[in-house]
Amino acid sequence: MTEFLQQLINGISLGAIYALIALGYTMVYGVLRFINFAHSDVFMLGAFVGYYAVRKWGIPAGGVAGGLLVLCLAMSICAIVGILIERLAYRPLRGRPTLSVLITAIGVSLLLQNLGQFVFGANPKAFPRLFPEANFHVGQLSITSNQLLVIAVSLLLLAALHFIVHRTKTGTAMRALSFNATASSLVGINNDRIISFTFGLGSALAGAGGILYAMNYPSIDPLMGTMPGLKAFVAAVLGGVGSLPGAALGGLLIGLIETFVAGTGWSTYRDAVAFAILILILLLRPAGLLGKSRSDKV
Amino acid sequence: MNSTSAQPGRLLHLDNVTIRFGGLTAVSSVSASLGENELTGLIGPNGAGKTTVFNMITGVYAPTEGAIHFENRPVTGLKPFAITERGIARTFQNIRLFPSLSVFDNVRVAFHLHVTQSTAHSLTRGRKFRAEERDIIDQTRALLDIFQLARVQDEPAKSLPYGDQRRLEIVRALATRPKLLLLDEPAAGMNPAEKVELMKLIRFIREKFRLSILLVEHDMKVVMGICERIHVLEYGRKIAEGTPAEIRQHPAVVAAYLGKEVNH
Amino acid sequence: MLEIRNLTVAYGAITALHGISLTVNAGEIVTLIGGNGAGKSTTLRAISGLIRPRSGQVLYRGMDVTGVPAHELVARGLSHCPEGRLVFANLTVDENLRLGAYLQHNRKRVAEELDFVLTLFPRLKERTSQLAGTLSGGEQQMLAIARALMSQPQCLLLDEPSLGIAPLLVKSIFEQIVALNRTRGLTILLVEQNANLALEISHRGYVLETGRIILTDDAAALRINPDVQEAYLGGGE
Amino acid sequence: MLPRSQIVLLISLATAGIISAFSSRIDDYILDVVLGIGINIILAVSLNLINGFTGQFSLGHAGFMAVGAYAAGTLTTGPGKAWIAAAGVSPAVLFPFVLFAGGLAAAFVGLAVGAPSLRLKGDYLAIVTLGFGEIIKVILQNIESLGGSRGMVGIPSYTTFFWSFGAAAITIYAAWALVNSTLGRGFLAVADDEIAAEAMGLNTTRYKIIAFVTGAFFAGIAGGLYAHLKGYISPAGFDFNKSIEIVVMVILGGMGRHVGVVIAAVLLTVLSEKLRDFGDKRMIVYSALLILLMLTRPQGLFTWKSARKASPG
Repeated sequence: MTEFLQQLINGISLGAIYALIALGYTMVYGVLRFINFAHSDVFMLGAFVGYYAVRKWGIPAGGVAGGLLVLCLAMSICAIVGILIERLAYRPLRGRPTLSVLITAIGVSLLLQNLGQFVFGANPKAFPRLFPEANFHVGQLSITSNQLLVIAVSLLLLAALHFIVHRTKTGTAMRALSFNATASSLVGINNDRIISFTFGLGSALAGAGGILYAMNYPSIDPLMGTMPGLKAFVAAVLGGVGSLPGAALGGLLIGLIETFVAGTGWSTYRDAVAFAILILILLLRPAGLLGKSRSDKV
Repeated sequence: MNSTSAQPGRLLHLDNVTIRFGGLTAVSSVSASLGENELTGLIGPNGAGKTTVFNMITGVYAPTEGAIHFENRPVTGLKPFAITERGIARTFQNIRLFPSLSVFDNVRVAFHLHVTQSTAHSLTRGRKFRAEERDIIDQTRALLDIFQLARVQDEPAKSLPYGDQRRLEIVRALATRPKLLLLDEPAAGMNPAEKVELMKLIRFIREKFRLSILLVEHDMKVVMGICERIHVLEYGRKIAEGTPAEIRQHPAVVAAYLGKEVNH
Repeated sequence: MLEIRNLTVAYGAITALHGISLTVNAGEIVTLIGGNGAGKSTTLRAISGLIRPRSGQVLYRGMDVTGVPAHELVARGLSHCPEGRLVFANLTVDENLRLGAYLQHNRKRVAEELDFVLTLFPRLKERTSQLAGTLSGGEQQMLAIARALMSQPQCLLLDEPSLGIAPLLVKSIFEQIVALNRTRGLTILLVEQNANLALEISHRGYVLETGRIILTDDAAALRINPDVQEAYLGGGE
Repeated sequence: MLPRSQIVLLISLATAGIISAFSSRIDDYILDVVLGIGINIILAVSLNLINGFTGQFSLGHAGFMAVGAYAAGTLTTGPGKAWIAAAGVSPAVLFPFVLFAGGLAAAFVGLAVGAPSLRLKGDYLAIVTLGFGEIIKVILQNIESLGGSRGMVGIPSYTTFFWSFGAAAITIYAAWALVNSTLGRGFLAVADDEIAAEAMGLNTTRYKIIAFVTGAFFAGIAGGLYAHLKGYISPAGFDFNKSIEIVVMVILGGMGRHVGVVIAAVLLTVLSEKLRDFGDKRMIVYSALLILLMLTRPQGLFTWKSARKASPG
């Protein structure tokens, strides 16, 4: 039982991070109908901003204020990078076949990874301590403050996102655009601006995810985004691409499943499990758990 | 639901066909029959469910209830390609050619149903394979000749003018050698002179290829001018059936299709 | 108010409009009639900036607005209510309507306008918190028009408001259109398959055929024109 | 009398044989690069059948290559070595059969992957094939008898100029022959408009699976050649990046073009060698070129004619 609860906590904390990344995939898919392959590398960038902020730019870490400052910095820089990527690489391809955009996205992803290796160096780096750390023990259970922080920050960000999407004008415009781009432009919405905003928002969440991930797995390298990125993507599909609650739920599920698989004798297949789930979902219920299906018009 | 409900001697029979999307009933228990070598029209105001009926006959949608029989065999729920194999070919309301393929290949590919050699034979390319390929190429040319498309046969289909694209789509459907040809709004976007040409073309096809034609069309003149029987839909229900003269006088049709406000 | 000069629009190799010209004066209701695929919707789409014409000009209140994107035209008072009731099915009626006033930042004005359109279409009033996708066809059409009005346009492009709607509802919608024209002086360019109904409420009309304007006249004259009668009014009985 | 296409194939095979006989005079490094070109041609042409001609976007081609490489490698290095020894024939003579077996293994996996996933379209299919590629990699990493993540070593160097370019010639012929027939036009039709293709009576699922399985088969052959060229294979060598490399060749060559894709395979293999001088900047240049290509010439570098002509031969 203790073992189970322990895994549960580990799984939720990992799942929360996947959820943050998955939201970015799902939001971009909602407004542009394509999979932003480079999203996982923005996540990586978030972790490196954290690293440089403490190690090179001299932001004091270890306290709550410093930690939060680093988190905000990573989110802001990632948002800017996300907006730039959309402006430079994706916007010129607006209206072209999905595959052209998909390949461009793969190109951007490779470019970020390789620029990362060139600028940051290919070797793993030790991620600094951002927040005060402590270990809590409840009976046999051991919970780290970082795990709690991950869950708390994720919940906070989810709430903020929910507020933006459902309570603000820009959020309503995002939902309108994701339903139909023609109709949204006819009510006076500048679709390009909303798309930029969506990229910024999604990238900021990925940046936060990068920081939180690195806090719990404190060895970072330029290729670190690939696996969490793919799994978060699976989470988005599992929840139903385009559905925000779906992405959150999917992230949580993937995190839990992965943690429990890792706890069994099949741990070496941990990375394959996400893909197996992906394939099953796409074959059995392509619309995902909370998504709505769309059909081709003849 | 049993096959006895199909009438012998009838080519196509719809038996109480209904389809619902979510909560919306798009077509509600429509029954209709089509005879051999008959030219039938399906009309109704925009959104009446004409194209949906079309899509059920051609297997794009499976009806929620009811059955469809072709040559007295059930075809309900078959995949589109299987329905074409049975002998029903169609065109689309928004032309769907193979845009990057040449005009020639658009038609050639539709002959595939009548190829006896398998895919593997295209690797060995034996004498028989080549003879059959030459034969199909000849037939394709002949078909293109009949419809005056031979001069553009090497152009990609997407570069043809609108009228030629419409015609090519019909020629491509004919290459599958259908017994029933479904035309979805063939007159859309044509001027009166072109419409007259189209009517001639449709009659010519019926005689030359000895097939039945079902026409979904908006233009009353075209439908009234060439169809022998007309079925009228409104809000997913069939409200009338008869000859053009009968339909013209039918009070429900006058009210629904021609607008209640007609007062002169 | 609105003038089109030699507008040509093409989709790939297919030319949909062959250099058409038309004018809509302030305060007028003008109808564009024509068969399926004649280019009526294309004309509206080219005016409102949804598609870029190959050549020709669109002038709105004397200014050349050719190629100006749709969302900017909304800001200038030109609103396009598209065919097929493109209401946001995933949003509530209230959200749909408020989005119609997306560019209006004055909350009071938005509230006033909301009141106005809800009195215009009382049916929507009972359904403000319902998702637009759950409305009936006619209600969606009302919502689409109401949403287009929320931006307080001076000129409204209205595409097939009667599409797939029960005759009684069509009548009520058309009455509201006339009322808007009378009370607010709203200029309307109407595309309608039900030519009779449309000409009844219009001042003038244009007949479009395979991308060309073949006839223009006062609405009353068009209604008794034998060619129009036969082709579009279901006449000939 | 043979059709012209088969005469061209025979001449190509003969030429490959002749050059192969003199290959000992070629510098080792250059020969290694040249043989790699042959293998990349096979990979690009076989993926072109799936991505280009049939329009089904696959991102897992390296996975099929891995299956072929491991299957063939097992036959000449692992447990299969004993059987070959028992057969008493020179292993080099058995090499084509080994390659064929590798191809079959890959085709079989291709069928298992393709049959369920080809119902999906566009980027969903891309992701699923990517996922399958990764799963194949993870499974190989976990099979200890195949060397696990350390890989398989000591694979004999059977790959010669003849085998590399002979197989490339056969692949090109097969891809050409498959699409150049009335039935074969169906592949292109599926790529152009699936709904219209179904309406013409084409069983689109069948076409997609044929393309996928054939493509996987030749990728397996390429894998076998690769294993017996390098002498060492590991699961990491068949990762996502390798799949992307092949995709780029197809796109650069212009999807669905035979000649363009072959040229692209040659150019990119050479470019990749040249970029080694850039050291760690190599992949930066590579990915930047990819983005630039998509922004400026998404239809590929080598596209001339737009419609294909009919020929019975």
